[in-house]
Amino acid sequence: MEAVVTNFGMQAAAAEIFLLTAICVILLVDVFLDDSKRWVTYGLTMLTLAGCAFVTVNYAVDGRVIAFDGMFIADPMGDVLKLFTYGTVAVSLLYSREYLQRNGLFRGEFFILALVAMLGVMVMVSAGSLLTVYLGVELLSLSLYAMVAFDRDSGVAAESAMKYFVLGAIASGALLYGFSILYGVAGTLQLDELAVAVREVGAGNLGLIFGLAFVIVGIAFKFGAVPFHMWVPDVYHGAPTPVTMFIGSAPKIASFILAIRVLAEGLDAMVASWQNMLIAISIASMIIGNVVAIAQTNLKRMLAYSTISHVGFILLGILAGTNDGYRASMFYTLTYVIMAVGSFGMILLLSRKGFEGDQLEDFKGLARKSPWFAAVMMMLMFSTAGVPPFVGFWAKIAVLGAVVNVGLSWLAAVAVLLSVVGAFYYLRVIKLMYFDEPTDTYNIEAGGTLRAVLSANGVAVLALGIFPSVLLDLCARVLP
Amino acid sequence: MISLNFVLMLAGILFALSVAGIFLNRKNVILLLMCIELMLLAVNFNFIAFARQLGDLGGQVFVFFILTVAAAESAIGLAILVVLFRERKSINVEQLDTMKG
Amino acid sequence: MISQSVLLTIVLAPLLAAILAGLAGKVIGRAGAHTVTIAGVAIAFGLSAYVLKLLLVDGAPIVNQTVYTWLVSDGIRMEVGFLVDNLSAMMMTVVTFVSLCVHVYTIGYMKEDPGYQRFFAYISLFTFSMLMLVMSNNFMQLFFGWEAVGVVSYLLIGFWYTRPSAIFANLKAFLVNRVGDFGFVLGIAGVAYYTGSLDYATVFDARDAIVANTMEIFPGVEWQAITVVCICLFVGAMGKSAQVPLHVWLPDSMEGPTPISALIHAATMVTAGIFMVARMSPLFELSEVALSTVLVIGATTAFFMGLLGLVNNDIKRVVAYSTLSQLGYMTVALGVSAYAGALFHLMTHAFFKALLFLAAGSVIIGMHHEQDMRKMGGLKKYMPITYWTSAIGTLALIGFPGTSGFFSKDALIEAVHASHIPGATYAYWCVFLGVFITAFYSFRLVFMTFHGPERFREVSHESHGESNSTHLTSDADAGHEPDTHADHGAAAHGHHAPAGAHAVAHDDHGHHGPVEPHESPWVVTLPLILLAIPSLFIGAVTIGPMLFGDFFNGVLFVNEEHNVLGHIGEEWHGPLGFILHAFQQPAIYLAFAGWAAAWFLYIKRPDLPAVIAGKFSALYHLFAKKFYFDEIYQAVFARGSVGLGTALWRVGDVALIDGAAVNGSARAVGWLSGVMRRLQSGYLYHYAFAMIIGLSVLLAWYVLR
Amino acid sequence: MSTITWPILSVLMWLPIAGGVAMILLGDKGIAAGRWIALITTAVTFGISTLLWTNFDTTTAAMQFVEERTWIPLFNSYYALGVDGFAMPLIVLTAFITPLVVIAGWSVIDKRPAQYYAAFLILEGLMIGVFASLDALLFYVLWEAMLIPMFIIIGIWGGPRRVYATIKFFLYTFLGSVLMLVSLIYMYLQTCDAGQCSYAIADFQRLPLGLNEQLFIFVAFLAAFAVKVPMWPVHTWLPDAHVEAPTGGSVILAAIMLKMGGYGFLRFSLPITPDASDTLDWLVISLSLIGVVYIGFVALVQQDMKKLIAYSSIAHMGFVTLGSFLTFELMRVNSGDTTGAAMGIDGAMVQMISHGLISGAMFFCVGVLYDRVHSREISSYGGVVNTMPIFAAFMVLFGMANSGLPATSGFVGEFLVILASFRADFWYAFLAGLTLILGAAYTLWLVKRVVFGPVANHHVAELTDVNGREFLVLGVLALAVLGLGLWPAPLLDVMRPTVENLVQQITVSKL
Repeated sequence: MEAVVTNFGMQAAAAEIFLLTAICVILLVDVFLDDSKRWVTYGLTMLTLAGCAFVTVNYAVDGRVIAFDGMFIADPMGDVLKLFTYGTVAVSLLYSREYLQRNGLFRGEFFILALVAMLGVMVMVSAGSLLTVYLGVELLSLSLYAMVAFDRDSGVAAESAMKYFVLGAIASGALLYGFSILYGVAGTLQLDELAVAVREVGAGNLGLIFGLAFVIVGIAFKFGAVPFHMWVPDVYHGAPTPVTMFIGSAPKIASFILAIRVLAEGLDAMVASWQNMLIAISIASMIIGNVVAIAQTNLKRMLAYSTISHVGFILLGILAGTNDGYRASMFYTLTYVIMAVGSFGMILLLSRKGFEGDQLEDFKGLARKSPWFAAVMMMLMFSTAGVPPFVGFWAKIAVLGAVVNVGLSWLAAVAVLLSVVGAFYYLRVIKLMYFDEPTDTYNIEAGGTLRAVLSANGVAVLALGIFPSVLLDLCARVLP
Repeated sequence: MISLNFVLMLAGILFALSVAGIFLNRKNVILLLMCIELMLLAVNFNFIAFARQLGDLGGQVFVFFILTVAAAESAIGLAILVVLFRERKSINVEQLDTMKG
Repeated sequence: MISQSVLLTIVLAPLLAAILAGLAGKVIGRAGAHTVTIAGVAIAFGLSAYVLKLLLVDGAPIVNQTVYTWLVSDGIRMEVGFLVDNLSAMMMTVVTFVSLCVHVYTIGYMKEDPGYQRFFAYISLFTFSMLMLVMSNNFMQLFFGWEAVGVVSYLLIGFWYTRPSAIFANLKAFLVNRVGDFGFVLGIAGVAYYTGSLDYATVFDARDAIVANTMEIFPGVEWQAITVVCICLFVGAMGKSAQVPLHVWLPDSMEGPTPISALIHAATMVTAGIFMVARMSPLFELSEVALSTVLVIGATTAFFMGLLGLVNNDIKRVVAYSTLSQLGYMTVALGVSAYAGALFHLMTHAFFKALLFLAAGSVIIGMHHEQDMRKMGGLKKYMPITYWTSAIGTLALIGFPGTSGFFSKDALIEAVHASHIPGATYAYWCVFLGVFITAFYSFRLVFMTFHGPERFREVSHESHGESNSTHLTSDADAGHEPDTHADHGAAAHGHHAPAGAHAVAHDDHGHHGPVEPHESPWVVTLPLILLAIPSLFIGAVTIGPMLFGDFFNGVLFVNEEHNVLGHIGEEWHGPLGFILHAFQQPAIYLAFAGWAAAWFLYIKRPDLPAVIAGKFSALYHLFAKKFYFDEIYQAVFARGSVGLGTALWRVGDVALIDGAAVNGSARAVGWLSGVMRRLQSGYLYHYAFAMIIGLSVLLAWYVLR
Repeated sequence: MSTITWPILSVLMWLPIAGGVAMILLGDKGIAAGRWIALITTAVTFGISTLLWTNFDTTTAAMQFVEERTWIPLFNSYYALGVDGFAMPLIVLTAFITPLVVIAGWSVIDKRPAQYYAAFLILEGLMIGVFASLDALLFYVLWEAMLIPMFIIIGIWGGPRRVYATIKFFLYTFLGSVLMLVSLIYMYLQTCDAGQCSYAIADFQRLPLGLNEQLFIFVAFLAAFAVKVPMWPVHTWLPDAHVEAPTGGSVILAAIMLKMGGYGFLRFSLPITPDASDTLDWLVISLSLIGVVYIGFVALVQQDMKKLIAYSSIAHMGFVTLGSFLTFELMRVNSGDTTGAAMGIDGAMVQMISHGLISGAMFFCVGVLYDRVHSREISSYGGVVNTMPIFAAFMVLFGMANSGLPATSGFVGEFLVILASFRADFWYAFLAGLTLILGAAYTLWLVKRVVFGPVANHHVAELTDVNGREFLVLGVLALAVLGLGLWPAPLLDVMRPTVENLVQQITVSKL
């Protein structure tokens, strides 16, 4: 695709620059606040997000703009993804506030780390070169490590943080090693030049494939795909729920864009190779994710495994290696993020002082205590299971369409059959809420904001399910 | 005159060492951090070698970034380690198993 | 000219009466119920007779018209319509007449019963169904009437629904009939297949199409399509007309109130099969195999079912067995293509058998619902009308010269004698010996009931016990509750006590131990008289036109080489000549012999029967147990299918499909997830190791390939 | 053509759903009014559906009352509704049964009644949508969405093992239908290759497909529809679901949901993959016949009334599949002559409608008893007639209908199918005909043990006869059963063009 190349591309990166500045400001402000005034930080964070959105919309591009000597790419897809990221982060912060306040975690660091992580996502979204990709990845990962360990009084948190950290380090090590090989063979770090170089060298080049394998490891790890998924359950489980929610949402967008930028744009010539690798990985992910989730009793952990299985589906779209495929994956990622945020929101909704609300049992008889939120959870679960008329179904059908389209119908069949296995544990949640009687008499204590946002979240799942075109067309427009 | 392959092999060996270190070591978390550093060093070797081979600065620039990030990384790693030690009074890898299944 | 409205009235009058009495029974009360139903049937009878007159006297044209189109599917038009020719007119008249008599009779018979209105509703409904059957002009409607009469008979056999034996009998009756209907439907399907229509006229015109075809039902075996179709149809007839081996339901159907036994299980419904085969004569004529089958089965029924009448002591069941045997006679006639003979016997039999049943019922009333003949005797002087009428019936049944039964049966035997199709000889001997047996058990009944000592005065318990032992056989298959006397006693009095309660029943039986028999009221005796008249005379009057005249022209179809009646008809010189001719035949002497034997054994030497029974105890038990048909069916079909069902369910559904496949896979997944989650050991180095494995796999796969 | 200009099908589909949502918002507090809302909504829906019948053009096989709006441009998927001779009667049936369900639950359901009615209303809307949708994607969405209310109904208002039953029901049917989804997507992509991407069922029917493609698609469809019908051996969810479901649930399940399978065969399998159907019809036919006989015997030995009726449903639905797939065998046997094919399909359709009425009625009968004695075991009844004569009359009537007595609707379909199958093969007719015996055996044995006989125990002794509400429900159904049995012609006239068109369509090979 022909692209506008501007060496002086400040405005292409306007959002990132604004965000960085804002982060520094908030950092300073926060230093001078005492704990009773933390809401200022919170407010500023929200404002920042709004500002980012404003800037992004304002400087939105309608073509592919390459800036900073090719280090930085701004394109419509990037803009959309960024806007979505802002939204996700905003929503998850809204969900989190009460929990944080209750557990004494309502501190500036949290918001700053969140923003930095978001910056990392944005950098990845706009990465034009392996270097930028790497920086974005680390920016995101490092902040996430810190966020997981954020609750200093929690042993499990620390443990999971450590696991996350070590494994993440290995992954980024592998990613880097792969990058270095690619660099060596192709002789460039620029993704677009890389694409050209690969064509010259030839996709069959052993060196490239060698590097590719390492790169795939890195990407698969960021996604949390089997067999690089081991961190997911423990981290989801160990981290404080708001952090879990954060990890479960925005970074998925990052992983998606990582795969797109590196594989689809940088190494598109090698599609044959990474398609096969991804097929294996995605099948493994769907199996492990769906099957092991059945045995879980902790909702966070169960959702972790469900994430793994969904990653399998997202990869399906990517491995198709076609624009439909990427579009489908993007759609899947976005819908998945919506559903994941909602599901964790439900946990936060149930949580009380000294009560995490992350056990499956905690949902028993919810339909009696709060019919509406039980309904919301039901919609979320059915949607996650891919049952129409909820949006999750359209994600599945889009991805399957892409796979069938490249002649991998068998893969589609395997996928849907595994999704039936998956349906079981979502049904179990509904069973607990609707068919069982409540075991305790506590009522939901959550405040208005949380309730409102969560309701909106649930309704969105249904509305998008009935009118999926809204989102589908968006993806179609940015990924023609 | 050392040929590229030697360097690459060295780097590969280092990388392998680090990886092996990570999953062979069952005692001390600190060792893990070291292995990670080692891994990044292996990568740096690669980049430098290639950069020299290609006569392209990009690789060397990359190395600087890697070094910086590595510093930050180990900082965070150690921070987590401290928290962990505070909670568990131990940095034994084998005791990091409260979450499983 | 016969207008459709007349025909519709004939059919609908009983139906409306039935609906009225059935749904509004409470409202209109007992009197109301019997008034409307009798009115309905009376109208039907009147108009039927009128129609018959129109056809015979005024020579009105045959009616074959459609009332409405039931459905049209794939070009096959299924309609509800009427075909009224001499055959159906005759049937209509007989049916409505007998039905009318039974209606009147019922007033007396059921007067104590709480289900009074329901009963009248049922019998009127039956009349409607039977009329639909005989007036139909197509197979679909025929089948409708066929099933409808079956249902009503089901309801009526189970009329006393608290009696286990009754509701067992009605289920049995319905199922056995269903076996017949199963064949019947296949036959209809065959007809529809080969002729593309269900309308009689069209089918008969297109019958050559059937002949032209062959079917390969079993690989390698080619069958004449017509044979298959006809045999299938005849299976239906076997069910309705209780031919061996589908006869088992008829004796049990005696659980129903006596009027029903008279109307449904003697006079009309059971003859539907005969009627149907006669209707289908154009088809049956084309398959000698089918005719032989009919012949042999009929002959078997005629003879062997007669034998069973010899040993039974329940007055109603004796008559029931005679019915079976007589149906066998009719079937034999069909088999030798003497359709007219069959129909003729059907008609006469309808009268005298209904008469006998109603007489038996009258006796039962007189004896306060005692049915065991060994508790009767000498009733002659207590109930003269009953005696004389049933004597007439008996004479007709054994074929005493001059009575209606004589003409029909004798002509029938003649016909068999004259026939040459395979099995004719066997059939001849069966019907021939059957004459003796018929005479014997008929008079055995008369003598045991009306003559001899008044056994009802002494209450002998051993005889009671013994009576059960033989009597029991009829219900042993019921699998429950041997003491059917208890039921008779209890339920016929309308106490709906749980039949399990023997005690109750015994007291019940006890307190009317020695009874004072009495003649029945006029509503009971009047029908007897009404029926006695045709039993005596109808034969002499109608034999001419029906057998040898042109009464059935254009209705029945007989191949020349089968035309035995025509052959007999050659030396036909009027009824008198027929009688004289009969005296040159052995059959009639057999009848007298049977009579004499009965007199000797039950009047002269009443001690002998027991002795003989002892001498030939094996034979006796074989008869008493009715050739063990019920036992075998119960064991093979009833228990067999339940066993099979249980096996299929427990093994097929529960164990294999659900247990192994469905829950099995669920369990497998559960187990798998239990195993896989162990991979998530919690140890950092395992996680790292997994990653390395993954990495090396990817590498190995692509680098080292 | 039809004189109706307003979007009648959309109204039929969305009116009940709107009513359901209203019920949810109203909640259990206003249930007194809520019941009436539910009743009125469903009644009005039925009223409107009759307009469908009266304005139906019986001369054409084309879709009628068609509505079309763009839905998902990216997939070229439309919100397209329309009915032909297959869909219309089934929609009317749906609209006819649901009010009865509402009435039947009137004073019986006291646990979360608002949600109960809401579930049924929404379910009705979805089911009507399934029958009416002309777009495969829309069809699939509604087809799956339909599971949700039923899942809830069985799960909340069901019996003791309801959770097992409802999850089994959901996963079984879900598993069946996902493969169908894949094949739908596949065909969609084929249309794209053909030039114009489309999810329209009509386009799928026109789509040229190779034999292997067809075979895969056919098997996928078979998985989906065979489970729904259900056919042996994928029937085992039905007895459990029926036994555990509340009366209303059983009724809807038996009366309408099972029909979706049969409808699917007629709408998708046969026209879309004629050659595969031709190749694999032996499979369907033998499964159907096994169903009729095997299930007949199994039904015979059931101790639980609902289970027995559930099994009898399976046996009866065997006729539907049998009748639908006779065409090819007929052509083979009679050298290309398709006479009888239409009769088979006619029979299948009539059987569907009549089974809808009869099985519904049977389940209502069981419900009447269950509400009084709270037991479904046959052994805990006996001699009901002594205390409930009117009810007994109904039970016997429906029992007779269930065993295929002429003049009841139960006879028509079976008769037609037997007649048609005789043309194909004597043994088809023979095995199918066995249902005359088996059907009578299990049904009347049930009747004998439950209705007849002396009063079995004090529960039976204390029974009170049907009240006005129950009488209304059973009476209406009885009239419908008899009416359809005495004069089925109108129903067949409505279907004729569609049936003939289908036969003509499937006899043309796609290869």
